[in-house]
Amino acid sequence: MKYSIIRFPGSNCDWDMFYTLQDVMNVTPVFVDYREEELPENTAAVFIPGGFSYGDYLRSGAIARFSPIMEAVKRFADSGRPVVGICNGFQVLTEAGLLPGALRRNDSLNFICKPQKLTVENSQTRFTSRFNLNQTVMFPIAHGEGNYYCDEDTLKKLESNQQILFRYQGNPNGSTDDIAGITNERGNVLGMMPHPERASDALLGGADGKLLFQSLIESVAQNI
Amino acid sequence: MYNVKVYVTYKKSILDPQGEAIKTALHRMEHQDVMQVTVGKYFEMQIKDNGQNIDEQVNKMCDELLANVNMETYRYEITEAAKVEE
Amino acid sequence: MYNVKVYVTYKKSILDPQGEAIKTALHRMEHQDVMQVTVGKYFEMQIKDNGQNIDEQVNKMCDELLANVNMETYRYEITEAAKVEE
Amino acid sequence: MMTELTPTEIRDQKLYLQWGLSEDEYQQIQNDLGRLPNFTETGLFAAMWSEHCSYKNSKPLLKQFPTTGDQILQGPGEGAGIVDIGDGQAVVFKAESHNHPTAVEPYQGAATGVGGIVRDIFSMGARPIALMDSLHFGELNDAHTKYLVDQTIAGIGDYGNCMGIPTVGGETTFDSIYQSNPVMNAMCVGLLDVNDQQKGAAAGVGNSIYYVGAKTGRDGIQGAIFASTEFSDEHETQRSAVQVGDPFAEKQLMEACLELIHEHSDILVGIQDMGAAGLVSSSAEMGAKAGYGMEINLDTVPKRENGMIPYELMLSESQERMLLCIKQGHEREVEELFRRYDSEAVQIGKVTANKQYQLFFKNQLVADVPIHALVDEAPVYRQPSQKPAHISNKAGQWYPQIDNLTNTFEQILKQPTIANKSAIYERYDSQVQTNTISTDRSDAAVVRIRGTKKALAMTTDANPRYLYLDPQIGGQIAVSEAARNIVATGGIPLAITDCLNFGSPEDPESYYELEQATKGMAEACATFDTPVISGNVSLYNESNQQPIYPTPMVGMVGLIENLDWITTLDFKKDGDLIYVLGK
Ligand SMILES: Nc1ncnc2c1ncn2[C@@H]1O[C@H](COP(=O)(O)OP(=O)(O)O)[C@@H](O)[C@H]1O
Repeated sequence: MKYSIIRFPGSNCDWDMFYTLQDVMNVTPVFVDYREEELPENTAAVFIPGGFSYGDYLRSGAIARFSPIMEAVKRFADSGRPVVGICNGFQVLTEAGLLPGALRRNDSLNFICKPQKLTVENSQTRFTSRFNLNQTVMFPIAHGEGNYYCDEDTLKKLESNQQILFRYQGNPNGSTDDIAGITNERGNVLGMMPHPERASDALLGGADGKLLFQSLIESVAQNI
Repeated sequence: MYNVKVYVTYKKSILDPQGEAIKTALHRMEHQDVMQVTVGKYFEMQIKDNGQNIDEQVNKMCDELLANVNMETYRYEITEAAKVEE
Repeated sequence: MYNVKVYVTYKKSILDPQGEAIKTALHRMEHQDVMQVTVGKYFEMQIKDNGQNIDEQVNKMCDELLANVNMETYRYEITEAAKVEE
Repeated sequence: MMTELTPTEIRDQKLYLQWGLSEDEYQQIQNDLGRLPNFTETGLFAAMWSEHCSYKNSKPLLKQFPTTGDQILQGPGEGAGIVDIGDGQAVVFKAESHNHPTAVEPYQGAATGVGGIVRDIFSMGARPIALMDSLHFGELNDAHTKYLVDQTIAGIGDYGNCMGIPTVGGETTFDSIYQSNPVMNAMCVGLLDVNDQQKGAAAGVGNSIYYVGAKTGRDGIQGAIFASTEFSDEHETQRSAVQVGDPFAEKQLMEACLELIHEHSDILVGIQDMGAAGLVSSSAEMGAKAGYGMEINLDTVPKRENGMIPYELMLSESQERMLLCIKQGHEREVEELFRRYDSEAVQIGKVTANKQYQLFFKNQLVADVPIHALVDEAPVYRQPSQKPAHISNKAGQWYPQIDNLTNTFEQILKQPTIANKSAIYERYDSQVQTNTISTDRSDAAVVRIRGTKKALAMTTDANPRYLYLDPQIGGQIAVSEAARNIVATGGIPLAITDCLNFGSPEDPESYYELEQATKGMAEACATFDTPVISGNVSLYNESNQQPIYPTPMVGMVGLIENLDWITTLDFKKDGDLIYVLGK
């Protein structure tokens, strides 16, 4: 099984994701170019990494979503298989309509990079089964447009469906309802601003992020 | 050839932190009479006449790319230009 | 009360990387007839009448804050409004 | 359109003086050419013989620096210096100043400063792994200073963040002396496989000169030309010399260049960044270094604006451009490679045997000068030097009076220069590439070298007030402080880069400061065996005749040979003993 990492022009957390999957999680990552029209066969999960696709010009993720590979990602998601967008990946997924809502500029108007405490809001998903409910975890954030927005109706749905997986402790960016990470209704597409791949090596200051990858890898194994 | 101007702003219900920041800065600069500031994006485009409905085309560009309709609204103006404006 | 609209764009000789990126994206979306895209900023302000020359005030705001005159130009429109526009 | 003066008009109207060439220099150019230089040629010489490109005032002083050592693979003279760190790997680093552009347009000035230093690193074949900065502003109680600080930080952050290079540290001080003349220095560190080492040289008759990256506009063309020429059909206010950065384009350019270097080194002869004095300095230097001539067809240079004349094309400082020398017959491969990165590669000329530098424009030869005259024969000056009065004048000295130690301590902590800088560094992505072990837990930032047990420690330091009081000892202190920071982090100091930010060399007191500061730095570098492998000189930092403090930034990199040896600065537990080392 392969873990496909989509690379857009301007992606820059692509290697971070690659090394985390390969060296820490011991699974097989492959890069997939944005011009491809198909995902590699045997793709177990798709990762859209962080960075500045197309320079984040206009709005983060707005231009990347027109890339040929995104059609294949949509089909993959529609078939119920896992898609994870981190940071810029989250922005791409909302722009592409695979996740509800949108990401605005941080309310401070500044880019923010720091370790951030999160609360695990749902530990019954394929992405979070290794966490405990209400567990506090530390993932770094690094974004200028991470201020999650959705309208009232959407928020209600997110809540009643338990689509909110992570909330910020001490909201750093103005996100509606402290939302840091959500899934789609079906629960197979995850978008989050904080970076689990930056929290997977104790040498770099923490390894809480490994739990997310472990959860996902286990769920993939169970479905085979 | 058409000259197209597109204005994109946040929907009314959405807080505009940039507008607030600019208002505060203007107040600090002794422009206390500024009551409200909204910040938006402004695009000027030159589009060749291709025989198709220009209005429809611009609408599509806005819906799909220039604005995020989840949080933004847009309006535009189209003027015909005989040749490329200098 | 005045409604003021300010449009800020890069001077002609300045590189506009956003405009280029958007043009390329529009072309890829089958809008090949888009010949040029320029991106600017757009401000809507409501300013209380304080008896002073509104034109001068807006000019000053633009020169000092809203535009960077080293690389941007601006234009504005002022309309009088009896009361705050909805 | 700009009108070009004829060679005799240039002579009679003394245009060369406005462009910064002295009478003697103008005479020397005539001797080199055996005739009067034309408009374009005068411009080429003015640019290449400027302090910025030729170091004509600082060269004799830079000679004091030790530049060699067992660990040094490449000293000054290339895009950046290179230091061996074992296992076939090397660390590449350099610093650059962008003070003036930052004062004029802080966001773009700082951003393009970062962009320039990053190009210097990847042009050597190295992948950039870290950025640092060194910033000096006026006092923070001033509204304009607040704006400068905010925009400078945004510019540095946005560029590095978008490129995916972590900004891992730096320093920031505030003092009214920098009110109108802020200092913005940026340093980039890269990691190189020794086999991939590149040079900025264009050798081999018939090989192709390639222009890659962004199109050329009128960015950054010296103010002088605006003042001295007329524009007939465009409003003056429509023009601007501000350079705008495009980090996205540079990221694409970097990936393309690194692919070329790593996977097609057989066809790449040389590569160089187009930095100050853009096309002319990069191309002439590449040719001269290899001992060849060059011809360039200006009609093929990608242009962003209409009606650009040769002078403008050659001197434009448009960002995100590089120059390559490619083996004849491999043109297609290069063009195809860059196209894959949505970046443009255009053949603009070729290497020639005759050691002339020749430019063609609209089928005419518009410049024809000996390449060595342009690159290597700039005059060198040793300026008069005089000890500043304030140094001898001890009467003006101030001694602190401390009545209440707690109060004084709190007041010190409240000084912006001393206070916590998280408001600055949290706006930089310090962690992308997932190698940053620490930014602020030790005196130097620590970045691991993936796949090894090693890490690099890096720091930027200057203490301008010490230098103001005694430039020689201050210079020693700057290097020593950097070395202490590296050692206190568990590293062995390897080498330094520097940015020499000083006042006008024509002012004897400022020249004295430069002379003595470099002397002190050289002494300390020799002591610590940390040769100077690269750097940059920024003179004329003054406003209203008031120079800034002598501000040499020292950027030092050290090697931590074992990750277990990293030391941190926090007290670990109750009861541990505290020692003071040194006198
Ligand atoms: N301009 C800057 N950019 C990035 N980091 C900075 C900057 N200024 C200060 N820092 C960081 O803030 C921390 C404290 O800096 P400083 O007050 O200079 O402490 P020190 O005296 O220990 O060097 C360091 O980690 C330093 O790297």
